[in-house]
Amino acid sequence: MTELTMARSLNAALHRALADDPTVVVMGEDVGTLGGVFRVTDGLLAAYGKSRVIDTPLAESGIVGAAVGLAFHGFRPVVEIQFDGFIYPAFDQIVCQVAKLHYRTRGAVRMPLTIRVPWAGGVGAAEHHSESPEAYFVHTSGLRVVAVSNPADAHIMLRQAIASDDPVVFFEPKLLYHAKGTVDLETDLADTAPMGLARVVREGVDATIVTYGAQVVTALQAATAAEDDGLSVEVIDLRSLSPVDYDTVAASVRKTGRVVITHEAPGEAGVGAEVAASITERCFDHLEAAPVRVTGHDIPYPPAKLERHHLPDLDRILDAVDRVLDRPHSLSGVQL
Amino acid sequence: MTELTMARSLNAALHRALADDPTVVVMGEDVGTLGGVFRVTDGLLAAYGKSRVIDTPLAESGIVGAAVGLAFHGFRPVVEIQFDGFIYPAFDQIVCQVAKLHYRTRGAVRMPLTIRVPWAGGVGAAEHHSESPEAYFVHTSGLRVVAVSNPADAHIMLRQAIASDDPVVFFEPKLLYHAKGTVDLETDLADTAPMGLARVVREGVDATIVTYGAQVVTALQAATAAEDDGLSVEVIDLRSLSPVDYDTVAASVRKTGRVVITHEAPGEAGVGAEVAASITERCFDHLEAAPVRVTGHDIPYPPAKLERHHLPDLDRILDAVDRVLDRPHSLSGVQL
Amino acid sequence: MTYSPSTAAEPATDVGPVARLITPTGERVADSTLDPWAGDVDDALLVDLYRDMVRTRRLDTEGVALQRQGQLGLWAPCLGQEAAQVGTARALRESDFVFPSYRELGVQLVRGATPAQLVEVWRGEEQSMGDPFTRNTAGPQIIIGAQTLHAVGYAMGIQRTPGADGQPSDDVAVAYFGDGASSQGDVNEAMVFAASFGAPVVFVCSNNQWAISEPVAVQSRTPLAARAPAFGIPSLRIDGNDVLAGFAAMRWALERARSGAGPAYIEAVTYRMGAHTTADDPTRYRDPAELERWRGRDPITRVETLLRGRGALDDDLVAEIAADADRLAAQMRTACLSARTRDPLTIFDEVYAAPHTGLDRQRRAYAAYLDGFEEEAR
Amino acid sequence: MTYSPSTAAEPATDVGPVARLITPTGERVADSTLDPWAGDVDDALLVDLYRDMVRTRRLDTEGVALQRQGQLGLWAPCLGQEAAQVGTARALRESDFVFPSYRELGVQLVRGATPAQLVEVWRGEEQSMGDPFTRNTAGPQIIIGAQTLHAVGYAMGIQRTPGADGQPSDDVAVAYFGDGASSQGDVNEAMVFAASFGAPVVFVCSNNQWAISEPVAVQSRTPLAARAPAFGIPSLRIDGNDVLAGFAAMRWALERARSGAGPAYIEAVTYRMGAHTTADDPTRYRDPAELERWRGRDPITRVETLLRGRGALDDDLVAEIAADADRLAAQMRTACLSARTRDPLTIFDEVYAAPHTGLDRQRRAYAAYLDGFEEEAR
Ligand SMILES: Cc1ncc(C[n+]2csc(CCOP(=O)(O)OP(=O)(O)O)c2C)c(N)n1
Ligand SMILES: Cc1ncc(C[n+]2csc(CCOP(=O)(O)OP(=O)(O)O)c2C)c(N)n1
Ligand SMILES: [Mg+2]
Ligand SMILES: [Mg+2]
Repeated sequence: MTELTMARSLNAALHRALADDPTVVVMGEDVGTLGGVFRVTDGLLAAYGKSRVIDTPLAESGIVGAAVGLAFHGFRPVVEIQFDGFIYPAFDQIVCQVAKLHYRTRGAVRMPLTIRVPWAGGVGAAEHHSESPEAYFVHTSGLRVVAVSNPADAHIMLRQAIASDDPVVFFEPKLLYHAKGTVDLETDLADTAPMGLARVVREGVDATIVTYGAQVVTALQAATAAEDDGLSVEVIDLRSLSPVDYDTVAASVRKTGRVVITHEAPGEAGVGAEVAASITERCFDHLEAAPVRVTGHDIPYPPAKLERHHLPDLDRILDAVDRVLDRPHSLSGVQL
Repeated sequence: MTELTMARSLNAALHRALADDPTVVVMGEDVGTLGGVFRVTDGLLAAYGKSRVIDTPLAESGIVGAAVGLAFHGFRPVVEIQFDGFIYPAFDQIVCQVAKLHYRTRGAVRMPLTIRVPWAGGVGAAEHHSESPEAYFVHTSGLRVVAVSNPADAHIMLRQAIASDDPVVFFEPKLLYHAKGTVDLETDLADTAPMGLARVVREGVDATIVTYGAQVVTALQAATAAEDDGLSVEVIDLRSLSPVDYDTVAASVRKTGRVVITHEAPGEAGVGAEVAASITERCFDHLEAAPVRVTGHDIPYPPAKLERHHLPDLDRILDAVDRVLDRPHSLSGVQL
Repeated sequence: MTYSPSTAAEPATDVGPVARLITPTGERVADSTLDPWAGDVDDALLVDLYRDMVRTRRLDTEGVALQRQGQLGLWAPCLGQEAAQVGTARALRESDFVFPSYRELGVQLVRGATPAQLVEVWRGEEQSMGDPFTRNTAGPQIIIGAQTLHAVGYAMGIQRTPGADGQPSDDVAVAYFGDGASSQGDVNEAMVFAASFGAPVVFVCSNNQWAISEPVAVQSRTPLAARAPAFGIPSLRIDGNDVLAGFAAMRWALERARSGAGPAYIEAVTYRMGAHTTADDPTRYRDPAELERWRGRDPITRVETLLRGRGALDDDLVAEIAADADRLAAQMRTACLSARTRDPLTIFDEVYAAPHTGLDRQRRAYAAYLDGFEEEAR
Repeated sequence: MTYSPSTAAEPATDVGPVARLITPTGERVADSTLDPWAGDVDDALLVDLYRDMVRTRRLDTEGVALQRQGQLGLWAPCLGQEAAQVGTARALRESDFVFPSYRELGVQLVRGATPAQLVEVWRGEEQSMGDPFTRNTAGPQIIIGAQTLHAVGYAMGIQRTPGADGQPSDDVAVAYFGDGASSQGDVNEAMVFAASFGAPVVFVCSNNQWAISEPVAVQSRTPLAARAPAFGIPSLRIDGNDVLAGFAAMRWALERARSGAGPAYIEAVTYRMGAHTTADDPTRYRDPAELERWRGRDPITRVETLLRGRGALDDDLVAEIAADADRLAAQMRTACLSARTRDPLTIFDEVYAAPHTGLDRQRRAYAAYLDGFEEEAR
């Protein structure tokens, strides 16, 4: 067990994957000499050379398209998209090729790409550097989508993603790159739970908060705050956004009967909509209130100085918990 | 009043827009000399010349990016994306530029683009020619998204979309291009209801089917079939997918207490998820059962010969109506 | 330092200056660039190339007919482009890997696609022409230009895969695409990547003068072959209706790539004699005179004339080759007519390589739903 | 027809052959391409160009300092690139329209951006530098290359907009972008569109040798200026640290475009002396010797030397210009420190031009939520 930041734990996972599997290649903008703008690929070039760790030209469609070709040849490319907002030029290759080639060829061509995305907001960044595009990929059949929330998961899940024979879009919350945690670098993947499972990160009986990424931290703070108020709130970290582990989620909701879903992305047709709809389908008779979503507003990401009004924070989550419990001092309970 | 196919009614709308507003330009692949692969732009080049009707090079990002520049200059570009599956190369320009420029410039730069998309399946087409990508755009703040289901709406809504100062992604079901209907070509836009409204296309009291596009036709058939079974099913054509007219939808659901949502796109994080979640939020106390979604499966669009197993058809919709009514002879009521 | 479009005077349309070894009238002419790569081509090989072109044309005709008869959803005819396809593809070896577009019937045929595989896709039964690895050829790519990046990535894979002898393999990846495709960002990014990594990839641009209804002048004011050098990739502009030129040019390109000199680019100037697809009506946008002009440049006739002149081809052999092509076409027709749509539940197969809780649940639900019908029917 | 990368021998990196009018040591030299466009440039104008460069550098230094002091979220220094920016931008007229990237401080300044507008963006208060139409200049584009297409589209708009006299306007659209951007599909598509429509657009590629940590050799094996002619766009490769060359080259390009001859392309070979942004540490990837070499090619020093030699600049004027730049910097600092973040509810403004039921509801809900806090506080 080692105490590591999330960036270092991801870095260790990449080192390990490159060491264990000669078909793994790491590629992207500035991933080599620089070691990535977040240093997640630090040291890889020195250790594995430029045929395994590839600084590519500045073109995201090119990066993903070339990775598709490498996968055709039997490689397992780990692609870094430098920031969440720069994944869109690669959208066509991801949606039409990466997601579909295995299906189209009836399993002959595997697409074991991992597409790493430094992700989401709260870091005071410039335009296009704080996006939460995960719903686009969750809606895309043929992809797996995961989001990590702590160094230990980040390490294991990145190794699992790279080992996966399916393409995985891997979201890494930038806000947590420097967050520390205990990581077991010796884990044998064979001993780990599969990548698709959610985790109850805090148990409770009055309401369930379902979330993922950096919002897990905020949700835990909200649950702690709610405790002072005499409320016992369960918090679930989805970890896998596609597929969602509805067994874990439904078990919780059947217990609490109340659910708040939170994420940074705009709510409209977001992951929260899917989770709310699926929970309702599965747990209708156990629900005491409609699932409440607390999300980014349906606006383009605002200027950094205003982002705190966009991102769900402790207060907005607590407010939602109040609402789902029909508690009077809910701030925005007003039905508008 | 004229009897027209949807393709002709759209064509008439384009003629009208070009005639009425000198800032309107039509652009895309094969929209000029050929008049579009569906003939929707037929005759426009001859009537308005190549400075207004522009055959562009074969590059979707280029088309939309150039349209952004034209909008900067005060034009109102109507862009044709040749088929639904070819919109992805333009995704970056749509998501990062078209959707955001008005916001980013605090209203100084308008983006009155209309992006027309021949759309969806059921026509036995080749790969990438039957996609339903609407959820991607519904999830994108800053865009308006509409889908038409009949020649009359197609005509009015296209004119409204072109007149809109906001960007509109305009989905035209290929399956209905040849469907005929009565169209009022003389309508003054000032006399029409705004573009964002849904419409109750059939009234009923036992259950509500919410849908859009070509599925409206299927839903109406299902409602007719259900009538034979003694059921009174209301059918709502959303028409606008973003924003959704929840007043109309909620009024129906409060009446029926049961709702089936259907679309061709895969269900996961699709428009149906948003509609189901929003209905539940708004109508929880009126719901007698969880909203049921009947959608394309969460698979890449299958080969044409198998598409009928992917697309919700009359039987699958009826089955869902049975389920939402807890009726015994539901075929897939099995909770799996 | 001024760079001017020195080539601007040459039109992007129609033929213009091209390298050629067999003229439209069937004469073997010299070309200093191509001859070194065609010197050892004997009549037997030329007859083979002729046979492959005849087969391609025959199957193409059959495809159009099957579509007209409602047996295929769509067909993208390659009439007139047989030479560019067959000539280049025949220069490949088995272990090279090809990423074609949707119009490369001749390429698919040379690479060993069966008549059944050829129709399955256009009938809408399958989306790939079988397992790409059995013949090192991907299925037809419909997203214009996307495959060019795949070829570059594959070539990067070749660079990273030593053979048994520890030396890097000298296989080559090939991308086929059209004149319209040259405008796509992906195709340009493919050239950037190929040049940057010196990847062993050959770009074959079949400039058939049209992208559906748009003449190549909409895409380019310069010859497409002039694009590549700007990225650091040498190119050849050849008469795409000359099968020998295609063969020789491809050998030039392959040899460069195999030797580690990096990518190469071939523009094959040809013409789409048919419709864009069976859904298209080219009379809406094409001058019949242009078609007539190109009819005089037919790729098959010229080889036939040359070989007959040399005594390497006679009526008997022509008839035999035609009969062989007919046999193939009949096989294709049979495969088409006897095609059985696969089990509905297979639509859930191979979306993922590993189990997927969400989809597995949907599969079970749909299976139960279908069973319900059967039970009802009983 | 063979096309070979004739330019392959020239490196894409460092200087290589460029057109230049002022040498690094401050001599005015002749250049047959540029001289016709610089003949009428008098010392007064040169002093103006010098002043704009000094201002740019001073504001840039202030920006870096403000970021270090925690007042700005980020800053993208343009140190060393002042000549390429100021020289080209000064050749424009007001009614031309400019689409810059994020590093074009000098361009924004010349185009009239106020110190306050310059800091608002990097402080995270705004995403545009005010209303683009007040100075016909768009805000900084962060999506690499995207703005090149906007410039082409705008130029197509110019072609379609007759002036009062009924003649098409002879305004020009300009796109600024970097060497890294040259790899993006969008930039290549922009050239395709510009050439296809003969649009009055000028592409200015500031080749500052680096895209964050990647040297330009990763993007290209050929000089970037060689790309354009392949698309049918003539180009010039200039010493980007020579403000007069930038001015002259831009006049050449603008004149072409105004006269209806279509697009032109300028590669300004320069160097990013600072970090990519304040978040970057260039010592991780850059050779200090390279930096040293480029320090000797400073764009401001050479003009100063030239003008002093001619007696058009003396210590007094230098001091006056520096003081003026300091005043601007002070204005920027004041604007920064006195910036007030706008009302939270404005985040809902201008998402749409017309009312939007969904968002209007969210706005009301959030307003009620914020009000709740205030009530609680009472
Ligand atoms: C990304 C994308 N955009 C548009 C289309 C529609 N489309 C299919 S073929 C075609 C023309 C292609 O022309 P070209 O590249 O010259 O190839 P050709 O058909 O002539 O062989 C177009 C526009 C597509 N398949 N993919
Ligand atoms: C589409 C996109 N991909 C990646 C980035 C991240 N990024 C920002 S600047 C930069 C390098 C740009 O280099 P260049 O075009 O040479 O411009 P310079 O920074 O040197 O001025 C990169 C990769 C981005 N902003 N947009
Ligand atoms: Mg073509
Ligand atoms: Mg640069």
